Amino acid sequence: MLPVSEEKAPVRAPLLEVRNLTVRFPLRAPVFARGRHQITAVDGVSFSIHRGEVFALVGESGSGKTSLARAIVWVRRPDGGSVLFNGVDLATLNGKQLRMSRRGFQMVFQDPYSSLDPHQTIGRILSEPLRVHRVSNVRSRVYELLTLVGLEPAFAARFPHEFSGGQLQRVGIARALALKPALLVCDEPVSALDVSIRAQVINLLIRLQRELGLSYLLIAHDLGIVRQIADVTAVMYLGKIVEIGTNDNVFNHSGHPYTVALMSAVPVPNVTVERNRKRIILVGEIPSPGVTITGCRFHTRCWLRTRLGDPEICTSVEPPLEGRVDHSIACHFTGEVMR
Amino acid sequence: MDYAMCWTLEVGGDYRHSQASRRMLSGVTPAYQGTPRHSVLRVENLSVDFIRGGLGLHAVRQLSYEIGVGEAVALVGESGSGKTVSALAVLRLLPSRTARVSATSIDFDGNDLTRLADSELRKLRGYRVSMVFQDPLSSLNPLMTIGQQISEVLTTHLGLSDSQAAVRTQQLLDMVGIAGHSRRMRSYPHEFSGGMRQRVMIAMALACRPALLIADEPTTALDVTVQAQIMELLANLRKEFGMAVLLITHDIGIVAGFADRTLVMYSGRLVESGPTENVLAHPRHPYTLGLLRSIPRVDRNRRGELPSIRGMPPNPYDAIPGCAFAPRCAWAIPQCHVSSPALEAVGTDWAAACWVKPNEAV
Amino acid sequence: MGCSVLVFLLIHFAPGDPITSLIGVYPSVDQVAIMRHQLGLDQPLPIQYLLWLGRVLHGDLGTSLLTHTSVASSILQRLPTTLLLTAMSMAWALLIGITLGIASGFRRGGFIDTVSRVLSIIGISVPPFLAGIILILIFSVQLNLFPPGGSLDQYGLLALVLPSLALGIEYAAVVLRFTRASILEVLEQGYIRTARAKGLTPRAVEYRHAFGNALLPVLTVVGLRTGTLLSGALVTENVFSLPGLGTLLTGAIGLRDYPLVLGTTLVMAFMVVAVNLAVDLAYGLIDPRIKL
Amino acid sequence: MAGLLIAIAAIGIGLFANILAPHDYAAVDVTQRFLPPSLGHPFGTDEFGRDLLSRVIFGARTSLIVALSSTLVGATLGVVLGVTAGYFGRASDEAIMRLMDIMLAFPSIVLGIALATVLGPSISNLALIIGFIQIPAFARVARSSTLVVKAQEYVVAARTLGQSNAGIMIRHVVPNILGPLVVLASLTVPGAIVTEAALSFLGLGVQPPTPSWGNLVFDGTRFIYSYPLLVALPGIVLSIAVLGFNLLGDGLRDVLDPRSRR
Repeated sequence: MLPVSEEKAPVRAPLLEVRNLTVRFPLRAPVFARGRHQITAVDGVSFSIHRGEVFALVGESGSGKTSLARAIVWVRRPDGGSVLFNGVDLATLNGKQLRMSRRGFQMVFQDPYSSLDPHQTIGRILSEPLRVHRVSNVRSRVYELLTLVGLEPAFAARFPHEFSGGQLQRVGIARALALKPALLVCDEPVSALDVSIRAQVINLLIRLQRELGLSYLLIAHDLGIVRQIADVTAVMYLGKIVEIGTNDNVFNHSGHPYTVALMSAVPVPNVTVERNRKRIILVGEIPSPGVTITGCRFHTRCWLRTRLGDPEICTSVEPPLEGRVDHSIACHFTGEVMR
Repeated sequence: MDYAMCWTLEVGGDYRHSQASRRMLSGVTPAYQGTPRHSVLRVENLSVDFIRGGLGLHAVRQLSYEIGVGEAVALVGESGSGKTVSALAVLRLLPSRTARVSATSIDFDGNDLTRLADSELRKLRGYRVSMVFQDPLSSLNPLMTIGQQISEVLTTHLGLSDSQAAVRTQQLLDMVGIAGHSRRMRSYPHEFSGGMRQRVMIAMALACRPALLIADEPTTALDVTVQAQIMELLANLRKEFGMAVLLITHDIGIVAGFADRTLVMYSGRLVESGPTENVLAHPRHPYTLGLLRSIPRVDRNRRGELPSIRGMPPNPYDAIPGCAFAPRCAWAIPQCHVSSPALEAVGTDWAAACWVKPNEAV
Repeated sequence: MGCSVLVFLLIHFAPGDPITSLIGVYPSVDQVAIMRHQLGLDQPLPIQYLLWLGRVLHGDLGTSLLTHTSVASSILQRLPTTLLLTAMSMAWALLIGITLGIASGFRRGGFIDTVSRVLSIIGISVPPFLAGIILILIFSVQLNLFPPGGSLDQYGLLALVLPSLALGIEYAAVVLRFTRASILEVLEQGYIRTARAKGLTPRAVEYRHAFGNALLPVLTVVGLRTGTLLSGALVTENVFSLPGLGTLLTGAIGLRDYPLVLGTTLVMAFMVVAVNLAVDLAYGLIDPRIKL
Repeated sequence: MAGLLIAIAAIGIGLFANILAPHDYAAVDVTQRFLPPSLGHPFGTDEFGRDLLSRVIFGARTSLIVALSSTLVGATLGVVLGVTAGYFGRASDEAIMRLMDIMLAFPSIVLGIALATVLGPSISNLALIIGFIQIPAFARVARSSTLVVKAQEYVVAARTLGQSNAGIMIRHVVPNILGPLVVLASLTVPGAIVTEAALSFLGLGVQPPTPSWGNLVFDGTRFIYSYPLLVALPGIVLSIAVLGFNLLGDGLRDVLDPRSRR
């Protein structure tokens, strides 16, 4: 009844639509001053992901990308806005319907050690989703999943501590695929892995996406990986998307000063490139989300603002995210950036 | 720049500089000249084993390397490759209960560290050679102010009084770009952001103007934009002080912009060492080559699958007869599985430990 | 506040009517009714509680049902003995526990470490009442050095030597173990490595950097163990027939003297709360990360 | 290892008391009062001429029944409360943990005395009372371990799979917090033995003629000057048993908690 991956959806309707999503956290105040302080981790974010699309969300720690992911997979109810999966607003579903619709979107976690229960065998871990959703032929499906991610079926009898990080991440991916979802939310899927293992797991993700026609919401801080596999990229800063567009547009025609600085900060393993590139060093660090910033939220660190002689508009008016369908930027001076 | 000024003012002070550092202060940073050179650190045949529950773990095997005066050297490797352990072993900072360290010799600044008494070695630590660690939060004492923790180094090694140390601490904070020092000095580590804490660590490490700074993954816990700040700061201070830096990292990107020479470790052994531009452009060890090829780059429009290294790093408890990389190596020949190759020169000051030494561009 | 409700309810539902123990086994109906009214026992439970609470807040803990003296005054009279006893045992337990804990933590595997580990495991296994009896057997019965029991008035502080020892042994052992464990934990922290990398002497590393950090968890234990310490004090007082709150309480319970039991228990609970508050304050002083 | 042996020995003695005891623990023989240890009465006899060794052996049974069953009671209730508080957090956490704080504010013996007077002294009541006293300790440990487990990504993963809260608690939380709880339980048993002894000592525990370690020591104190062995022997046995369970707890901690492996 409810949408599963094979369901026919209206043509061109997005698989996932996020509208004006907001996530807030209560701020732990000192004992004698317990008030109703809140920090806004995600501040009205909207975007949509289509079938078969790899959508990347880029941001540094404190940008709110993990909170956003948790709200999208509905393990934490958002404080505002809505998440529509296959056109159905998740907030309108009752417990049973929600459980059914969960089959369509699954999550791959950052830390393969903490995301697998150490007291369960790989087989039990992989059969949990199947049991919860009363799928038959659990055993053969578990073997199928292990093979799918490049592991031996015999691993089912073993415990997580017997495996390396890369192998465990494959198990994590297999678990996410158990219910044949249409969308995988991958939260920093390779950042906890060793450099020589990263490429293997990225390649696995690329292959699975192609073979199973999956959509990905890829959350990452490693711009190299995003550039390698994403179709659409959104850059987040302090809870808001500041730039969004096709991969080519965001990487080759960056329009937000933050995106430009971020890209210039990523080191490249080539001496010639490193010696000749112009690096923009931002001042300070991402402000704590508890601080209220008026105007553009990037203005405290913006290199362009100082270069333009500190225009008043940056500190007074928050720039809207605007532009074309394939490239939108939230900056008053996009034109200056492009130049 | 600010910190340059501050240090010129300080040079006339009561620092007890060694011959070598006085030479550096005059602004002569010995250029990289290849062998032979004045080395600040020369490690020969360093091995470290960990004894845990009756099992022996070979963390570092027969590691030899050299760092020239004022030179920036990167020690690159994955987790478990032994890069951090080898650095800690040099300064005798490993737990003596579990770690067994052996070396033919470790020559630092004219002292053989393998023969030095604990009390003598202690006088060098934090004074002639200092360290910056990966996680700046856990590396700072949560109960002491920033000011106390920095001045402690000055009072210990330079015999400064508390008030003299306080003055100098302010200058050090200035140098690493922390403004508003009088308030900052009374702050505690938890009141600082990650980048600021790392700046404090750097100020502490450079307080006595060491001849060698060992930076162990100094930016791994930080965001990219902050990483760029810290690396720039380190590069500037290195030029300023003419000190040598041993940068331990797993991020080859950082190496490219910072290090004169690069050492690559795999499974406790040095597999390649040479000038950074050579190693990164034409690596002669298959591991280095595979690693470089598998890194997705932000400056390239390349899509789809990456060339990756198959398999996994070996279990450090296993004894491997041949080359530790052989099981994952695309170039492996039968000999690779039998005997372990030694480092062999492939160019000026450039060596690789491989029987095949493929010659391909990245 | 919650404590007072619990005490109140607990005592209220105790079997055995205080009236019976007051007037005798066969009272007349009238007598009981009058008595109940006098005591306010005919009021609904919440009202009884509020009335009692109101009086407590004014420092009036009621009147003993048996001796007809003010509960507050009998408690005040007994309080110094208990306070002194617990304070003494805590003081020397902390002194010994922390000193030995440090000595064994910093010189792990050494002679002191081995000895104190054996001592601590034995110490933990000797409950205060048993320790008391053993001490009496040795120091009073055999050696005749200290009185086997008696009040402060009789013997002065001498009366407290054996009781505080009996009470402090277990506590010292617990503190020792926690201090040692805490030091071993702290010695593996990053800032200790930093301190060593700075070239500080082992002494500076241990006392300037490890000590304070190692003390924090010990402080928590002190707070958590206060209840246990008072329990021990109660038993110890009975072993040594010391006239303190403990003996007062056991006596009052035996005679079902409501107000006295309520009052004593409340004062004891208050002592626990007070020590915990002190611990929290000390935490705030030592640890800059905690703001009160 | 030594701890395990002592603990097993103690439990064995308790289990097979009627086989092991050389005499009837209640057999009064006024002609045989205060006998010193001998082959017939290895521990001697008490003021009624009862065999002390037999009484100590049966005392083990009583004391251990009380200690083990009270730990079971305290652990079960404490874990249920602690896991609930830790897992659901917010209001339920506040409510449960405040209640625990209140219970902790009372010296355990005071609480025990109060409860003992309310319920009356019987062995089963004693087990309930001591179990009740132990609830806060188990609740605290269960709660803090639950908080750690709850922060693990596998719990989030289970939720994204559609696993219910009950399912997550039973399948993921409880198995993963069992380690520290087993350690705590083994460290609670000696505490319970002592509390039982202390209550019996105060005359509020096991009632004569049933022997328990506590009331044996208590009875003995009356003859502390004339015949100290009557106190000393049960006291030593009690201490050895407590020591054994403490060592066992320490050993378990080393095995189960990799952090303390040093």
